[in-house]
Amino acid sequence: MAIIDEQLPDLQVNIGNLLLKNPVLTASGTFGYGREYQAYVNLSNLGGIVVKGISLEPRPGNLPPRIVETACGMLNAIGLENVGLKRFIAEKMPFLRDCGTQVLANILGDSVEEYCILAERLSEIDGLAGLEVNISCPNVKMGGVAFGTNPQMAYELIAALRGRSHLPLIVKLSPNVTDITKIAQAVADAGCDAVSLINTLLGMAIDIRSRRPRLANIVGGLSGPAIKPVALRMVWQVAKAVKIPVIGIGGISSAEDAIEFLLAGATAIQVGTANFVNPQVSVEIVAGISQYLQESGEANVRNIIGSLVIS
Amino acid sequence: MAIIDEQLPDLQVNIGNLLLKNPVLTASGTFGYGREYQAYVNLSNLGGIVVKGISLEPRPGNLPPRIVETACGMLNAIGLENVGLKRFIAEKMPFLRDCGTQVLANILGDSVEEYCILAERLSEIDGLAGLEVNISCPNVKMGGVAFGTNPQMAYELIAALRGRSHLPLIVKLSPNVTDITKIAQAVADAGCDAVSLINTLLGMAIDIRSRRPRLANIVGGLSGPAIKPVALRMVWQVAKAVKIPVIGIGGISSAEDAIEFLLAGATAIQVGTANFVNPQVSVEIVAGISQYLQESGEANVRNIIGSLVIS
Amino acid sequence: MLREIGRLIRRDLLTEDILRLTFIAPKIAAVADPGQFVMLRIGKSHDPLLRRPFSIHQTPGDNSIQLLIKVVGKGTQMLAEWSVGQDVDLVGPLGKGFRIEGPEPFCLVGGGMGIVPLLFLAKKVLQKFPLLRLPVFLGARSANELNFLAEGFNEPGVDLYIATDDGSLGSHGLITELLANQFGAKPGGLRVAACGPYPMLKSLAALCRRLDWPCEVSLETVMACGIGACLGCAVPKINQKGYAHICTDGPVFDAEDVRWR
Amino acid sequence: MLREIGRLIRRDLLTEDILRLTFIAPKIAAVADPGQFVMLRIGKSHDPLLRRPFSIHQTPGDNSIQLLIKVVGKGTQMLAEWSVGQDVDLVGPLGKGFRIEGPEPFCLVGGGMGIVPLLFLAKKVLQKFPLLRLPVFLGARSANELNFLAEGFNEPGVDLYIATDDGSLGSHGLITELLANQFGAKPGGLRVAACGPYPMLKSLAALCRRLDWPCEVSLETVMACGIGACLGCAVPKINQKGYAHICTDGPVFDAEDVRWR
Ligand SMILES: Cc1cc2nc3c(=O)[nH]c(=O)nc-3n(C[C@H](O)[C@H](O)[C@H](O)COP(=O)(O)OP(=O)(O)OC[C@H]3O[C@@H](n4cnc5c(N)ncnc54)[C@H](O)[C@@H]3O)c2cc1C
Ligand SMILES: Cc1cc2nc3c(=O)[nH]c(=O)nc-3n(C[C@H](O)[C@H](O)[C@H](O)COP(=O)(O)OP(=O)(O)OC[C@H]3O[C@@H](n4cnc5c(N)ncnc54)[C@H](O)[C@@H]3O)c2cc1C
Ligand SMILES: Cc1cc2nc3c(=O)[nH]c(=O)nc-3n(C[C@H](O)[C@H](O)[C@H](O)COP(=O)(O)O)c2cc1C
Ligand SMILES: Cc1cc2nc3c(=O)[nH]c(=O)nc-3n(C[C@H](O)[C@H](O)[C@H](O)COP(=O)(O)O)c2cc1C
Ligand code: FES
Ligand code: FES
Repeated sequence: MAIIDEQLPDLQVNIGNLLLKNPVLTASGTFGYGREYQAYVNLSNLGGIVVKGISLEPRPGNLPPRIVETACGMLNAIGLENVGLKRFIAEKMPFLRDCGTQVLANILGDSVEEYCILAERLSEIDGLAGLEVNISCPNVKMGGVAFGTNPQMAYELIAALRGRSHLPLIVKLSPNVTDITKIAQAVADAGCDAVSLINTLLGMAIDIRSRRPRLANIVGGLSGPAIKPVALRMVWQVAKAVKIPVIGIGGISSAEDAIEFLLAGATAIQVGTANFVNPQVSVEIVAGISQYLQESGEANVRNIIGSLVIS
Repeated sequence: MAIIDEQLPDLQVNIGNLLLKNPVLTASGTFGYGREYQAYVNLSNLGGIVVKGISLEPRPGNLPPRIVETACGMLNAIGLENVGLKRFIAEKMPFLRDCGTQVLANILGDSVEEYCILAERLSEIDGLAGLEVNISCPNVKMGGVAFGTNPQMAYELIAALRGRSHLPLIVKLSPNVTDITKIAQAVADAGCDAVSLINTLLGMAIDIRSRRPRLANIVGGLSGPAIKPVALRMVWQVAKAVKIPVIGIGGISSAEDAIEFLLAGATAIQVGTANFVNPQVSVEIVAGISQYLQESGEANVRNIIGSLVIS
Repeated sequence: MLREIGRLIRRDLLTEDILRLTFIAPKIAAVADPGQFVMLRIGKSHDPLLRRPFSIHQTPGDNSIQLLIKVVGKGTQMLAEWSVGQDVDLVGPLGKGFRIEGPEPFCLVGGGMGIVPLLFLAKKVLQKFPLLRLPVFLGARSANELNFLAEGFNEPGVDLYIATDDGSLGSHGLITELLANQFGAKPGGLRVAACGPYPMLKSLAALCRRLDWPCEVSLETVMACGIGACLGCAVPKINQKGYAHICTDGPVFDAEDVRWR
Repeated sequence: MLREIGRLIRRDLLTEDILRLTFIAPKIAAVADPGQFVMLRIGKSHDPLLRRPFSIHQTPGDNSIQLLIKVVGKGTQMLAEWSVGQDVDLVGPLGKGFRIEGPEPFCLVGGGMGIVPLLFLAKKVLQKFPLLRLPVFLGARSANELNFLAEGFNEPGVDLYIATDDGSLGSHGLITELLANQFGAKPGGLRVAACGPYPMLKSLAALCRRLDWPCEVSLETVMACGIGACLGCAVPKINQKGYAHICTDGPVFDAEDVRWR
């Protein structure tokens, strides 16, 4: 089909079997269960929503303070507060099912078995387009992060999950490792459909007056623009190392940021902390990507994915 | 001795046998060879100066562009441009010898042997107070970073160096690892006098117009306020894990920042990128620490080191 | 709950470190309730990164909102340098405000910057119940601080009670003591709505519990999103394992629901 | 080479995106040479983090310096919002400026924002050699841009040659072509001092090499420190493996020393 000048670029991308209307998702833990942003954005303009991490049982989360701002970033130690699987299905899914975009559940367990039960149950219900397996939460003792730093454990977990769910499986990786491509490779070998990265960097802040950590949990996860260079580097490394799609996350606050990740090889991106700063940023990023493509004479977002020029 | 109200706090700290008049050093690669800052600060007010990394032979460094600003940080890929051992001794040492503060040489080699020759030669000359062994430079192919990510290699390198130099040995650690305490432990076991951390986080930035990396080297080291939370967390972890002194580095831009590191367990700190923003910041930090101690009624900086309160 | 680009139309420096900002923001002004807050973006730079929460002080005119801001850190410092005419990025009105119910014995208790949202509440209450007498207890460190915070409460219907820590204005001592002295011995219930520093609210909650008065308190915390998405603004609930969230379940809570520490 | 807290005393918006800022900064003004630059801190926030380099446009009066700034990104955008009276954190004067030698046939060539430092140079040269005739070649995209950049060159002693890419002022075409046309065929040497976009400087260097004219060019790059400490501002040197550093070895270089790419 000939490209007509005025035609809008095609923004669709595939993550395994999962078709997204555009490459912009919202990141787990930063967009609630979608409903919280309904007043600010037309959810159906998003490529997808990844909901707050879900565990088998409800979790109260960590003691406050849970949040502290840092230079161009923030530390959080929410501790995976969530309503648990049952209430998620009963209370959150009805709204999400009709919100007009793809919904992915982010899951987290203490053991392979717990992950498997979560995956199985969530695969039985209507309205979920995929699962994001969090093996990288730095804020809970048994937060899956053991799986996220050990390629062998990661492999075994994903291989087990693969047998229990027909849904697209995306594995969310931790940046707090020496070589992230090793973990990516392991979970790709285990049969997941995509990897998403990065989760937060482990950080800390101290109140010099009280001489106490600023977070009750002592350490927390660093997110926001501060981490973008690290995230982009890891996405570039992983995109070269694996054959499955990569979803880029980390400090994305504008269409320009998102495009950097696409050029580095990400098939889609997730917007996290920036939602707090500007609740409308996710849809502004969709529009900005479209405009960039038009200005560059590209009919299709897939043309720019991984198109970084290295001389 | 009784503390008189008006008396200035004692800022002296020891790094092994090395006595510093205060805990504020300037970080390698951000303060040239000292002379560059002579017009801005009284160098003798500093605890010490760590000079730009030195290799056996001169190195031209990487192709430009070598620097790009990021959110609250910067990426650099200088590629260890330096005048080499011989010219360092001939051209830089005469000034440094008389600059009124402790001078430490930062060294970097491609092999154990190269590190050893550097250490030996530098131990023979007058005027150096110690050696900082860089096993963490992300910007040169053989930049020592292999030593910095492998505890066994790190151990062997430092054990070899220990036999070749009587100078205090400080090992500079890379943050780009899964567990920095393992490397710290290894080099402590090998007999170094202190560890300093962190070197830069590996990052990347892309120009979306040209679709090229913003650095000719593609990736570079992230420094500045953006990385402070990660650095502080690592310093806290390492200070708990090893018995030798820890020198905190990463994003320190004010006395408050420096004090956070001292509370977390750092015996001294290094100021890096902040020197570029404010060439006088290092001495302002010395003054700010003194003021904090006075306001807190502490006579001695050593009282606050590691005094973080955890309930 | 909407995002609105407003405009700063007035900027008054009340004391060295207290600032009154008035914004044109008709959509937010139209639906704001007393006790609700807005999240203000400080600038276009990523540092400071997060929006800052501020209570709505009042809605003068019908299309504007007014904030009263104390300079305490980086973000508020930058606000102090704003100039009239500039655009401001607002999200609001957010949270659950104070209850306004049938005419009943009702009083307001405010301490320090916690006085800010009470002016809006007093005005709304007196607008709804023009015949009500509304006791308002205001406390602060000193006359210097209180003068400006108490400005605006000189309305018919308000009975103003004042206390300062240093005795430089009104009674010398805590505002909760003044409240107990004035009403603690009187028969009949009194409903209390309060905002102020945590220790004040805690002792007020204890007082009200002892006297069996219903009491609402407005709490503060660091917030990232302000809209219930980040779960950062947790406050321990009483008799329950979990947490409430100040930005959506509050900032106004029944004092009985808070696990005071 | 010093750090000075100056004050912004004048702010002129010359075009939509070109800004003229005048600062009181007596210590820097007293020692500045044409071709040198200052590093300006944008704000107290960490974003943008690094200082930005700007050439000294002139030193009007004796205790002030003037900059001419084009808004191209985040930092310069913020500069455009500065207000008269505010403090500014300056480091300077930095770098090696243009050579000013005995009276000799000498001309200046500037393109776009590269014209900025040439005004200072022209003034200094004519002050030192009042009888000299100084040909000044200025090029820009259009009249609109050039008008303001050329302002100030209407001094006795200056022979102004103008070219624009679109022909809206002066000759139509490149300023290097105009230079070649005017002086390329004349006998005798001409020393050239130039500042402008890289392609212009590159073709000028080629021209001068062909005509055997000495030529100095002022180069730009991203800088972190501006004082020789970070080694970030590398520029490949000719006939050598290593690099020169724009902030200390330059920004003004002999065109023959640069490895043009
Ligand atoms: C619902 C609500 C309503 C508020 N209403 C007002 C108001 O009407 N007027 C007013 O002046 N302030 C109000 N605040 C407090 C205000 O949000 C903080 O003072 C402001 O965010 C500080 O920003 P900063 O960048 O200047 O300080 P920072 O540099 O971020 O911090 C300075 C100090 O203030 C503390 N702090 C930061 N944010 C908060 C916060 N949200 N709550 C409590 N302490 C904090 C920090 O821990 C630190 O010690 C309100 C807060 C909330 C949650
Ligand atoms: C010695 C020297 C003298 C200069 N004199 C002037 C002057 O008199 N007037 C003037 O308007 N500008 C001058 N510049 C350029 C000026 O420093 C940059 O335009 C400015 O730093 C851009 O800041 P920003 O935050 O707005 O842009 P950013 O957001 O940082 O970047 C915007 C774009 O500009 C490019 N850029 C950023 N910094 C530089 C730089 N230093 N050199 C070249 N390109 C850059 C970036 O790559 C990017 O494409 C000079 C530069 C140097 C090195
Ligand atoms: C408050 C908060 C809560 C988060 N909760 C989760 C979570 O439940 N599960 C998860 O996989 N990631 C969680 N994350 C990580 C984000 O999804 C994202 O990976 C990270 O914040 C980096 O992206 P950003 O810089 O755009 O925020 C959370 C992040 C924040 C800031
Ligand atoms: C431009 C630049 C050059 C550097 N060169 C060296 C070096 O030669 N050797 C070294 O050990 N570290 C080098 N570093 C790392 C710093 O010493 C420091 O560890 C790092 O920048 C983190 O501290 P900061 O955030 O305060 O800058 C360099 C950093 C920068 C920004
Ligand atoms: S501030 Fe984010 S949930 Fe309350
Ligand atoms: S800018 Fe740092 S050395 Fe030139």
